[in-house]
This record gives sequence, C-alpha cells and structure tokens, in this order.
Amino acid sequence: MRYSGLRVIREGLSGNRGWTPAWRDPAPKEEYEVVIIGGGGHGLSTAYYLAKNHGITNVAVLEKGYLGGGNVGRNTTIVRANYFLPGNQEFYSHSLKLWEGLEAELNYNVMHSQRGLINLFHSDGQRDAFARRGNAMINQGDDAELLDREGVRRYLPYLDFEQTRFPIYGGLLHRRGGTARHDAVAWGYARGADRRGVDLIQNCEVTGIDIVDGRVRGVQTTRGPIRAKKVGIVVAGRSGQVAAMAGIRLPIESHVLQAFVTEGLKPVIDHVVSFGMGHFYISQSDKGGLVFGGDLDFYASYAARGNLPMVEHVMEAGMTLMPMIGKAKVLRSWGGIMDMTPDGSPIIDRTDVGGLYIDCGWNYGGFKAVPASGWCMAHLMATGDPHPVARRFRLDRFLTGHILDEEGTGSQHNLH
Amino acid sequence: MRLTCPLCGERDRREFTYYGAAVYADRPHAGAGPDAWDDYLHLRDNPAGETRDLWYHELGCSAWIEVTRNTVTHTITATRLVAERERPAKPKGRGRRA
Amino acid sequence: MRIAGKGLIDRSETVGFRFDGRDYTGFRGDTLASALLASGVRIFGRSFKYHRPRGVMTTGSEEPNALVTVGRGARQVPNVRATVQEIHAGLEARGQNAWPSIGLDLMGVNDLFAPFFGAGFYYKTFMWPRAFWESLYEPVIRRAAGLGALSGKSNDEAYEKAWAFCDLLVIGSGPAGLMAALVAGRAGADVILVEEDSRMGGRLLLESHQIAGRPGADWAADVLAELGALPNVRLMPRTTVTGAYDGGTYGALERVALHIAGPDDDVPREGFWRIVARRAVLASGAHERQIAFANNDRPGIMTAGAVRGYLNRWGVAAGKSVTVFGNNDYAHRTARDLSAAGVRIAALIDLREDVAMPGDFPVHAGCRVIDTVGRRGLREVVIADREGKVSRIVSDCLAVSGGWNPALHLACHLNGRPDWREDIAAFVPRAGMVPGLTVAGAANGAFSTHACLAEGAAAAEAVVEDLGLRAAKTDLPQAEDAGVRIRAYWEVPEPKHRAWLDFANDVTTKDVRLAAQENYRSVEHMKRYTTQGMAPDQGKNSNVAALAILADATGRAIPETGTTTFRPPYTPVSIAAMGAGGQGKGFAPERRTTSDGAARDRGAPMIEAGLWYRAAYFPRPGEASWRESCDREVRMVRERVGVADVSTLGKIDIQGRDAGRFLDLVYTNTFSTLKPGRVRYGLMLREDGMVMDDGTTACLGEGHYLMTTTTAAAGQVMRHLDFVHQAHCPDWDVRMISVTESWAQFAVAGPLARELLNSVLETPIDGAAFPFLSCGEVRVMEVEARLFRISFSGEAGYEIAVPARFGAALWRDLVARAESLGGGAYGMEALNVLRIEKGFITHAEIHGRVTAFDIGLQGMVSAKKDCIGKAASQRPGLTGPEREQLVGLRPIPAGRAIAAGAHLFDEGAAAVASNDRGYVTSVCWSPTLRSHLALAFLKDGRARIGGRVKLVDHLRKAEVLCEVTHPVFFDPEGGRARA
Amino acid sequence: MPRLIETAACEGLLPVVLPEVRLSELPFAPVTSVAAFAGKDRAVGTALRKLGLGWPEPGRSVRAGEAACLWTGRDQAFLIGAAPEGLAGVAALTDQSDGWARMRLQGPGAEAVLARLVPIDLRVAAFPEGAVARSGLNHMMMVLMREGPQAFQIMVFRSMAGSAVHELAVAMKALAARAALG
Repeated sequence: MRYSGLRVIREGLSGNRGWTPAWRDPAPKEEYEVVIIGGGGHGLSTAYYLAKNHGITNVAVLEKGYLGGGNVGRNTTIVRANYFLPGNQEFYSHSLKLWEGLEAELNYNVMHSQRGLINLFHSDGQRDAFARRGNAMINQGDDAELLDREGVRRYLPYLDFEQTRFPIYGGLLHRRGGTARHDAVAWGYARGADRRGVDLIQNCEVTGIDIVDGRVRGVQTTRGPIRAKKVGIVVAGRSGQVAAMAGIRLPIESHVLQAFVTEGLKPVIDHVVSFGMGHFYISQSDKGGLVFGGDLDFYASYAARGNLPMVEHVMEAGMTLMPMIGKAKVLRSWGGIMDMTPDGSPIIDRTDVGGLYIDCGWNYGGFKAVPASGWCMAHLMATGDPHPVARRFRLDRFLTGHILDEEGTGSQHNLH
Repeated sequence: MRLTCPLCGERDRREFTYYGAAVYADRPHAGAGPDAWDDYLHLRDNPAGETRDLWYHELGCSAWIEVTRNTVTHTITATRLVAERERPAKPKGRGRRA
Repeated sequence: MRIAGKGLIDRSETVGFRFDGRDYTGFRGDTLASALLASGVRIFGRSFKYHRPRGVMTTGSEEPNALVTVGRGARQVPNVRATVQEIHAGLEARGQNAWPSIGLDLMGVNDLFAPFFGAGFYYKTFMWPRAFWESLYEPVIRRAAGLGALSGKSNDEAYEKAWAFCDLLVIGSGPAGLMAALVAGRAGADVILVEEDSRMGGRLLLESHQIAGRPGADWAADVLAELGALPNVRLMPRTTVTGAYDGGTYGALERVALHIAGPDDDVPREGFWRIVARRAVLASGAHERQIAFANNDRPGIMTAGAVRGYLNRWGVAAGKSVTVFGNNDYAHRTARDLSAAGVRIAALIDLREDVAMPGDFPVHAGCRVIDTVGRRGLREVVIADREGKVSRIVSDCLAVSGGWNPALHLACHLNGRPDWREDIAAFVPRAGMVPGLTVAGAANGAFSTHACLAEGAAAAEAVVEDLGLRAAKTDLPQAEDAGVRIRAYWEVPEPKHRAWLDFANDVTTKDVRLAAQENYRSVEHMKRYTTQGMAPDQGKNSNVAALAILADATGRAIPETGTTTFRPPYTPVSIAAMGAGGQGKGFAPERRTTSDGAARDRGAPMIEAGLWYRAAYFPRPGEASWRESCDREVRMVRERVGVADVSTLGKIDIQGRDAGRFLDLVYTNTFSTLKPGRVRYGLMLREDGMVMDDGTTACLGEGHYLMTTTTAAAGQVMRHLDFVHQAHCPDWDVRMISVTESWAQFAVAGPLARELLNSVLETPIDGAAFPFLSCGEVRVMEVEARLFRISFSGEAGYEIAVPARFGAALWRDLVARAESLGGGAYGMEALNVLRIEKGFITHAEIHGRVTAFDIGLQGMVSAKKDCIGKAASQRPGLTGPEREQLVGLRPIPAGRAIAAGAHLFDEGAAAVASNDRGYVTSVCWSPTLRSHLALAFLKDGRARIGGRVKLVDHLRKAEVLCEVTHPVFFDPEGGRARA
Repeated sequence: MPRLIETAACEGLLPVVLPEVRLSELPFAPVTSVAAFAGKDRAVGTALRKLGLGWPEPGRSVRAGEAACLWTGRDQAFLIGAAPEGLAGVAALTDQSDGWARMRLQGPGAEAVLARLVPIDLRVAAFPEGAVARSGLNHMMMVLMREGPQAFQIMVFRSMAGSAVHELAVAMKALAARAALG
C-alpha cells in the first residue's frame, strides 16, 4: 500500500478500515541467506539496503523485543553531519544525504526537519576547535557557518547572554542539521524491508551463534535454530553479549545515557542548540515538547535508566544557558544503552569468524547514522568489502593505533 | 545511587568519578606484547550482571575504589580500596591506613 | 454550586482571583478547580488535537483536561493543573491551546477533520512536494500543537534544591501512609511523611467514611497532630515524590510558594529534594479510571470519585443533576454521598446486572452509556439497556467509575513490571521492585479503609524491626472493610462516535484499534503510533484501558500484552526546580586569583580559563583595541619586563623516598636524576600513548618535588597520579597533595626581570648563581617565598610564589615596580603571543589526539625506562609520515591575516577533504617578528619545513599561502631565557 | 622594605548574619597537611600526641584547645592551629594555611542551610560533634567539621571563597524567608 495525502483522505472517508499492516509477522524459516541480529534502526536499514541495493531479499531480521525498541526509539532525534576527522566526516556526510531523501525513499514521513544546529562556543580555544570542524565540514561538501556572539543572538535571542556562567562567544551553525521523528525511521525502514521480502521476526531472541570450522552457520533463537550463510550483529548496547556468543571480545563498554522531554509547549525553540560547556543539547519536537539531553551517567549499565546527579547537571546546564525554559516541566526521562568505544567512533567490520559481521560502537551518535550504517553494513555483507565511506571503522584499529577520536579524550570508554 | 567508600562511608554517586572496568588497575608489564596492551586498554567483558569497576572519590578522600556492582540492577555488593586489593603476580601492596 | 454544611474549606475567608479575564471568588482551601466548579465554570481548556472543549475530570495531579496557564511575564507558568493550584489573592489563570479563547476556539474546526487525523496519519502524508514539509506543513503542525506557552523570558524567581535523610520515607498521607508514619514515628524512627496535597489525609478528605466512629478527616487530623509533635517526624505537605532512584534515593518536588500571593524574592517557589531513606513505604493511593463510550470527553463528565471528592472536601456539587455510571460498588458511593447532601441524582447506571442500591433515584442495572449530548458541556446522557433500548437522561454531570488503578508508578521506576490482578482488574506492584520500598494500601490494590490502615501499620512494623527499633503496639482503628466488586469493563462496544481514552492527547479507541490493524501490536508500538499515554498525565487516566483494548484487538490477554515502562518523574517537574542553583553564575564555581581585584580595577577584561578568571590584557589610556594592548604587552616583555599571574597552573607537592621513581613512571623523561634546586620540563602521556599534559617539575629537596600542570588539566593530572600510585605502586613511599591554592605565583619576564626581582628580594640573586631551570627559597618583603627560573615567554624569566594571603600585595607591588622600569602587567593574550613565538604548546596543540612524535618530542620518551603510555604510543598507527606533525607557518606576505581552525592543502590542490593535509591550531600577530604566526599540524610536516602550503579558511573566506617553518619562530637557540 | 600585607580569603565577603544563622570567617591559623611516610605511622601518632592531639580515625578529628587534627583523606590529616613540631622527616608536610577559606556557620538553622548544599547526612547521630567529612559544598570540594550542636567549620578552596559565600548566603536567606511564611 502506498501512502499519500489522497490515500489518507480516501481512507478517512471510509472509516479508516482499509489500512493494511505496515509489515507482516512471518514465522521464521529454517534458513536464510542473511540473518541480521537486531531489529533496531541499524539492523532494519541494513536489511532494507541489502534488499534494495544488492537484491538480497532472503533475509531475516531477528528482534528479541519489538522493532525499533532500542536506541532508535530513545534518543534526542538529532541529525547532523558535523564531524571533522577523516573516516567520520565522509560517513556522516553520506548519511545526511540519505536523510535528505528518506521520505521519498521509504514512502514514510520520518519528519526529517533541517531546523539548523547551532553548537555554541565559550572561549577562543573552543572557537578555534569549531572553526577547524566547520572548515572540515565544508571541505567534505557539507555546510557550516561561524557565528559571532551577535550572530548567535539573532538566531537564539532567548539565551542568557549576560549572566550565564560561561559567556557565549559564538556558534557554529550547521543549517542542514536538524531532527527527525525517531520511531518513524525504524518503522519506515521496517515497512520498506518487509515490502521487499525481508522477514521481520519479533520476540525472537538469539541465544547462540553456530560456528563450524571458523565459519558461521546460523543462530540459535528462542524460536528455534535458524541457518544462515551470513550473520550480522547489529545490536547496539548489547553488542558485547551477542559477540561473546561467537567468542569475540569487543572494545566496548555499555553505558546509560538519559534524555528528557517536557510537556507540550507552543513553539519556542526553533533550532537544535548545543551548549559547549557542560554537554546540554535541546530541540523542540513537532508535538511541542522540549527534547534535551546531556552526558552519560558515566557508569557501565544495562539498566536503561539513570540517576539524579546527571539529571540535575543537565537541568542546571539548561538553566545557565537558557533560563527561559525554567518553567517548562519535565514530563518524562528515559535511558538508552550506548555501546561506547575507546575512541568514540563506530565499528562496521568483518570478524575473525567467516560470514560473521558486526556493526556496533555508535556511542552517542547512532541515530543520525542509521541510513549510512545500514547502507555500509549491507555493502560489506553483500560484497565482502568495506564501503569506501566506512573503511576506517575497523575492529582492529585500537590494536594498530588508527584511532578516530573526535573528542580527544582517549581510551577511557565513557568519555566519548 | 550510593557507593560506600571504605574510608568515608556511604556517599552519593556525585562525589565519585568513574573510570571503567577494574581490569584497568592491572597494568601489563613493560615488555608485554601489543595484544596484552590492546586487551588492557580497550577490550572489555562488559557483562550484563555483576562487574567490578573503578571509582575515584574525587569530592571526598581521593581514594580509588573497586566496586562490585550489577550493571542491570545497579545493586552494589562490595567496595574496597584499589590500593589494598591483591595484585596479580606481584608482591601484595602494603596498603596502609593510618 | 456550593452545598451548605459540606466540605473542609474555611468559609470565613473568601479569596478573589481571575480566570480567563473574569473575576471569581472562592474560599481558603479551594483549588482553582473547586472554586471554578463552584462558580459554575465548565470549560477549563481545549484538547490537544481536536480542540474539543474540556472540563475538569479529577481532583488531583493526574488531571488530563484542566490545564491552565498561571501568571504573567517571566512568571507565566504553562500547563498548571487547576486541580492542584490553590487559589490565592492575585491569582491570575487562563485557559490555553485556544484562539481566541477557550469558549470560542476557532481551532475547533480540527474536530470536523477528525476522520483524516487518525493515529499516525502524519506518517503517511505531507511528503510531497518535499520542500513543503519544512516550509508549510511542519510550521502549521507546530503552531497547532503544544499546550501552554512559555513566556520566552528568563526566569527571575528563586528555586532551591536540598537533601534530607531519614529511616523511613512515607509517600502519601491517606490511611495507609498515616498509619505507617504513626507506627514508625512512635517507635522512634526518623520519619519523613510526604504528601502531594496542601492538606494531609489523602482520600480520607474526599470520602465520607468513618474511622473509629468519627469522620475520617477528623481521625487524620488527630494523627497528624500527634505526628507533628514528634521530633523525629517531619511532615512535608505540597510535596510530590517524583522518582525512585538507586540506593534508596528519592526525588521530590515541594511546591513552596505557588499558593502564596507575591512571596518575598528570597522564597523559593519550588524546592527539589533528594531524600535518602533507609526504607520507604509507598502509600500513594489509586487513580480512578474512565470508561470509553461515545463522546465521553464532554465538560461535566468526571470520575465518580472526583464528583464525591468535590462534595466532601470542598462542598461543591459538580452538577445540578448528576448521573452516575460504573462497573463497581465504589461508584455507588458517589450517588449515596451526593444524594445525602441533597444533590439530585438523575440515575445510577451500573454495567452489572446483579446490583441493587437503596435510594430515591432510579437504578439502571445492566445498562450502559452509549453517547452524550452537549457541545459546550454535558446536557444529556444516552443509555441503552441490556435489550438495546435507548433512553435519554437529562443531566449536566456524569460521574464515571471504571475501577481503580493503584498508583504504583514509583515502585516501577527501577524497571520493575507489575502483576495483573484479575479480581480487581488492575495492575499491582510486585514485592521488591525497589529495594527497601514496601507498597501499602490502595497503591498495593488494597482498597478498603481497613485494609489500608492494616497494610500501612504492617509495613511500618516490618521497617521498625529491620531498623532494630521496637514498635509500640498501635491498635488499628475501626473502619469499613468492603470487598472489591468489579466487572472489568473498558469500552462500550461499537460506539457511534469517537470514544476517548487519552483525553489530553486526544487518543480514541479507534486509534488503538487502527494501530493494531496496521500491526503496531506491541504495546510500545501502539503507544508510540497513537501517542497514547504520552500527554502530561502520562497515561495515568487511560493506559490500562488502552492496553486492554489493544489486548482485545490483538486477541491476547492483558498480562500478555504488558505495560509500557514507568519512568520518572511521576508528575512533571519544572526544569527550574531540578536545575535550581544553575542559573547565571551558579552552574559552576568561580575561581579567582589573588590578583583578580587588582586586574579588574585596572579595567582588564577577564576571561574564563577552566573555572578560573584570568586577565586578558591590561588596557592603557589611548589604546583603542585589544590588539594594541596586547602588542604593547608583548613588546614590554621582550624589551623591558612584564608581570603575569600564573597561579592557576596546577601545583602538586610530591614527597617520599620513592617520589623520583614515581615521577619517572608518570613522565616520559627521567626525574629521579634531578638534583635539589633544579627544575625540569616534563611530558606526561595518557596510558593510550597520547600526550596528557606538560609542565615543569622542581626538586625542592631530597625526595621532595613540586610538579606544575597546565590550568586545564590540573584535576585530571591529580586523579591520574592518585590512580597510578594506588593501582600500580601502592607500596611505594610517595605522598601527594595539591598546593595550587596555597601559593600565589607570578611570572616576571623580560630583560629587566632580575633587576625587578632584586628590588624586592631580601637577598639579591645573580644570573650565574641562579641559572636557568633553578629553584630555591627566598625571602621577599619579609615573607618566605619560592623562586623558579623558568620561562614560558622565552625571555629571562622567573616565577615567584608567595603564600596566597600575600598574593594581592605582592602583585600590586611587582606591577608598580615593573611600570617604573618601563614594563607592567601582561595578560593571557600577550602570554599566548609570547608562547607562540617560542613554539611552546598548550592544549590547543595537545588536544588529546597527539603523541610525543607528533609534537616533535619523541626524544623525550626515555628508552631506558617504562612510563605510562609508552607501550601504546609505539603502535604503528601513531608514528610515521601519515601523522600530522607540529610545524610553524608564516603567511606570505607576512601581513596576511590567518586564523586558527583553517585547513592546509598543497599549493594548487582543491580545498576538499580528500586533499586535506592538516590544520592550524594557534595563531597570533607577532609584534616582535612583524608577522602573523601559526602553529599547525601538517602531514609529514617536519619533512616539509622550508616548503609552502595553502591555508584555506572557508568560514572566514581566506586563502593564504604560507611558508612551513620550524615551530620555534623566535630565538631558536634559547639564549634569551638563559641570559 | 615594608612587609607584604596579608589579605584574608573572605576579605569583604563576611560575615553574613541572619536571625537563625551566622556565617563568619575564621581567623588565620596554620594548616599543615600531614601524611606519614611508609612505616612511620607510629612516629607520626607519637608526635601528634605530644601536641596534645593524635592521628584521627577516618571521618573524625582530634581536638585540643585551639588546635585540631582533622582526617582529610586517605593517609592524610590537616593539623590546624599548631605548628607541625616533631613531624618533619616522618611525614610529608605541606603548608595548606593559604589554600583554604575557613568559615564558621553557626546557629539553629546551620544544619538546614548545609542541607541545601551538602550531599551527606548531617543529622547529629550520623555526623556528631568532631566529625569531619570531605565532601562537596554544592560543586565545590570541601572539608566540613561539626564543632558543636549548631556550629560547623567549612573549608573550601581559597579561590572559590566568593562562590561559597554566595551559595551559603542564598541558602541562608531562602531559609529565613521560608521561615517568615510561617
């Protein structure tokens, strides 16, 4: 079924009884060419592009819970391409281009909105670092503009320019940065993959990976064994556990990242704004809630919930930066499990097990990567070779020292 | 979240700075190979369940503490001073307390 | 309408307030909702999506409809529950999400298009043409969405945060909570009793029950009087526990002054408490639920418990002719209480067939409500009997009870999942979901007053025993103990019009069924697709019914369908409260040096360096720009003498027999050979091989060192040293402590530095006896001081340190003397120029991604010993020509302006990522060399010295050809510092 | 040559006096950090006893007249109000006198003021007279000692004196204003 405004009207006039399921609920087959473990954003987009770009449709996505139940459904929805290290910049640039055509591609309105992202800086040193970043973005073919204090004031007059603890020197404006409706991305890819023949199997937890003579042969699941020639692990915060089923130890520590949304409010924040002195980023959703977040709770956790010290820190950051949000009330908080790598950059690579691939280590940045991650993982799994924009996301780069550390905080997993 | 500093007693999590898994306290010897260093610096068991990790009582007594903690429930079952732990393959640190 | 003789309000005191531009009066003790209901107001606001008129539905913070805006200007607060807001003189409230007014809302036209606005419709449309999403569709949607509005003005009111510790935290002051507090309080436990309402007593204030033969509210008052007299019990009304966190920590929001007209500026409006409790009892009661039937959202349709609550507590009849509709016995109490108070009961409609109730009103057993009439407020209720016969009842209030949901949210905040109990058709908490927390009373599914009292007492007795205290015997007072009789019933089938579930988000039963039809069958998918439960009430009024309907639509049982996750906060909390103290300068402490006052007196602009403030430059009359001042200060240092405050650098005192050995481990180079009285530059790596920090370390005596760190890394280095010591060599005899704050330290630099110093030292020094990189103790103006001959400027330089209490005096004196020598104070700008001229690095260069190799200091990594970071720095990816290496750049011609952050390309290469060769980290105008200078990282840079690169700065539209040079631009032999 | 003039850490900031509570700066006194060298614990204890003091247990102080020895961290104590006689050579000593702003908060409201800023249990049973804690005064490192039922000594870094006084004063005023609400 194709979605359109006309269809909405036609169905509305006939009691909305004609809408068909967005995806099927097939029973798992005994064997697939490719099994993707993980029905989150990255797993679903991998399956979609395997079918779309490579014609590989004999694919199952195995999800232990519900589709899109991981980080794609619990983030702050920011989409941007503002990286500056070779290896990252071309990848996120590619991803943003895919975002820009995603509604048409998926025939699903993911509400990608290029509201503009403004990263504030608060010292000359930070300005210089952002200038380096902005120039790298333009070198890559993306957009960036350096705003001075008055430039920021024109866009964000509500910031506390007078009293805030760390004065606002300026900002880096990335006009093509913005937000998207997170669940819709998962659903759009799910529907697209399903329409191309991919089996999306929910409530199906992988409990083992079958390996014979160094090659993957399939997986054990709570719904029985499934054979496969190739298996991709795309499970974000759970990467360590699933990789361990194949005897692989990863350079990953899983951490909880909290985020917050307020009650619905009339439009007041038009951009995505990011504070440079204490990790605070905020935007306003189409429903009117202020969506914001900060740092990790900083301790390893699988609990998908956090504690007050970081909650308070984030709120205090909001109050020093934009005290006009003080009377907005936080409606809900949530936590996602981030697979943190020792350099803050992801991994899309083969493993030592033949036919077993892994896509993980997205740190804070997985949501915006969803399209390109799937694109590149599909490319790797279909061709056996890394995609050119993801060739530095090697699993062994920590051993060899080919580090991609945007934050410059080193091998401590939680500092990225 | 509250952690019991072996010296200061039970304190709020905000007094502490987290490092990571406790294996980081056991530094390879100088001549260890690249794999040993990769293991030490980067690779982690990352268990969903009980783990041991390193915390620094930064707003408190400056002790590094090894905490035995469940990563799923956040239950804390034991804490001890890093300086007083048994150290592998080396003579046991004296670990003084005045 | 007020009913004489009913209610707990103080009728001797009337209070005037405004709502939607009209004046009203109520009584002390009224909420905005009770006072407006008493005044006959029916429409409180408009719904989120369809802009339907909505009235008040509940008496508590779970209210989905009656959300109003209170106050004006910066003090405007949106989305205030009229059911919680107490009235006070000067209170000004208005409806929201309507234009021009809630009475006549033109957005109400949305309601007509409802067929097209089904669940998730926006995912299926607005995609063409693409540009229209951002330019047209989305702006329109955003304007229509949202509820209340922020003022856009900075908060100007006080908020606070606080800590409290107790043995037992009791959450809720109904019968269960009061009993728990009483038992524990009498046993001597430290108890905190928290109640969301302004008045304690919980449901006892809303019901007509008797306890111990007296009205429940009277019994509550007696218990509260006793608790109030106990020194170990703290009563916190107007406080909502909003979250349960790990380790017995609870977040709680206290509404300190939202009920007061014009409180003093110092009074916090709200306070956010972190309560640390050894044990807790959750006695938060239950929420009554609606039943979904056609047009069940009209003003005048309320929960049955609310209707009798308004009567019993506030003496307000919610209608002149009230119909009661329910599936359980509790609904009957509404008919009984109202009837007893003389309010006309039009009918009691019970879905069950086997009910009878005495009273002078018609009882329709086995009947159901199938529709309602009344666009701006309920006028008629349409019912059908078991045969399907339809009749109409004229009624302006419909009191509905679909049963009760225990308020178990807090018990589930640590990821616990509740159990389904068929007998009460509700979810109940499972024991142990929050360690240390026991759930008692209605929150636990025990609905009778007796059961609440008993569970509260039992919970407290267990706590008292756990704490090792002894409970005095507390007898349970006599109270009703009616069992629960309920027939699970969620929706009247096949409604002819929309039947609402989530009132606040305008989610109907059709939406839930459509989600199921489209295979959004997981409860999370349904929630997210329909937005069910995502409104300000977080589904308190509707989630259970919605998932029951989802279960029905998907052919599953309710427990199998499951619940969504309960997350903090229980009720919304203002950012200002949880972020109290953060506004303005409070976000982080300010650190001031001892010269701070003098610098500000001089008009020096202060800039942040970490938490510190440092002078940027010291303007002099006639200087028109920072550059003029900076250039003059640089020349001053190069030609005469300058004084700079360098106290912010970290200083760590390190002592012990093994101190030298320890420094050898943390620095790349060797310190154990450093002799007393000498200073050495050291480079420190992280264990991953990257440069962590650099600085000088002085040997003050045998086994006694003073390490300096950069300002930015002082804390990180201290943490690192403690780690290395405690983890790797705890048996080494090393003792460390920060002395950063103890010393005021001033750099005195320039050709006349020694002359200046000798004018203040009691024993003058000479250049030979105190050579470059010496240190020692001196006396300056009768005070013991430390002198270091080190230089960050490249000039003959010293740093003199005095105990911080003498810092301000020494600074003024040194600056005055420097000025008399033709020099003066210099600030961060000049300091930066001086160091760039000399190629000295700061964290602009050592930004966490560079190795000793990259900055050309690979020779400082001693081959003779191990050090932190050495092994990892030898990884193949961290050396070689592919690495970007530190170089100097000079623009051609020298006057061309350049800026840090520019990237480097080969001459003639296009400025695109694939050609990127490096980037600029630091830039200055050098008045000494009459050129802009830059430090930069360039691929294979050391091999390219003498060649040229193209610098491209897209952001500032500059493209400049530069000569690649050695990073030391000035005095490369270092003769000046040694002079 | 004239002697350099001293400036107090809280110069111009204190006292702050409200009906229920008063914040004042303590007069200058020598503060020495004492950390016994390996194997010298006993010698350090002996030397401190000669000063009428002794090595404090974690979280405690030993006080004698104007002098006190406060436990301030792992293997570390601050000797306040007395010269570190007999300790040279057996313990690492540093002069901390200038590094800290030392204040006294006293009055019936003192505990409530600190409850606004300090994340530890200050009820007298948990934090009795003579108890010492290294903790935070909001975001600032702090040494806190209970001097009496209604009196505390607060030490924060000298450079943060302004922020510390400001935050304490805000809490003091808020409490006074709340009390006035009745």
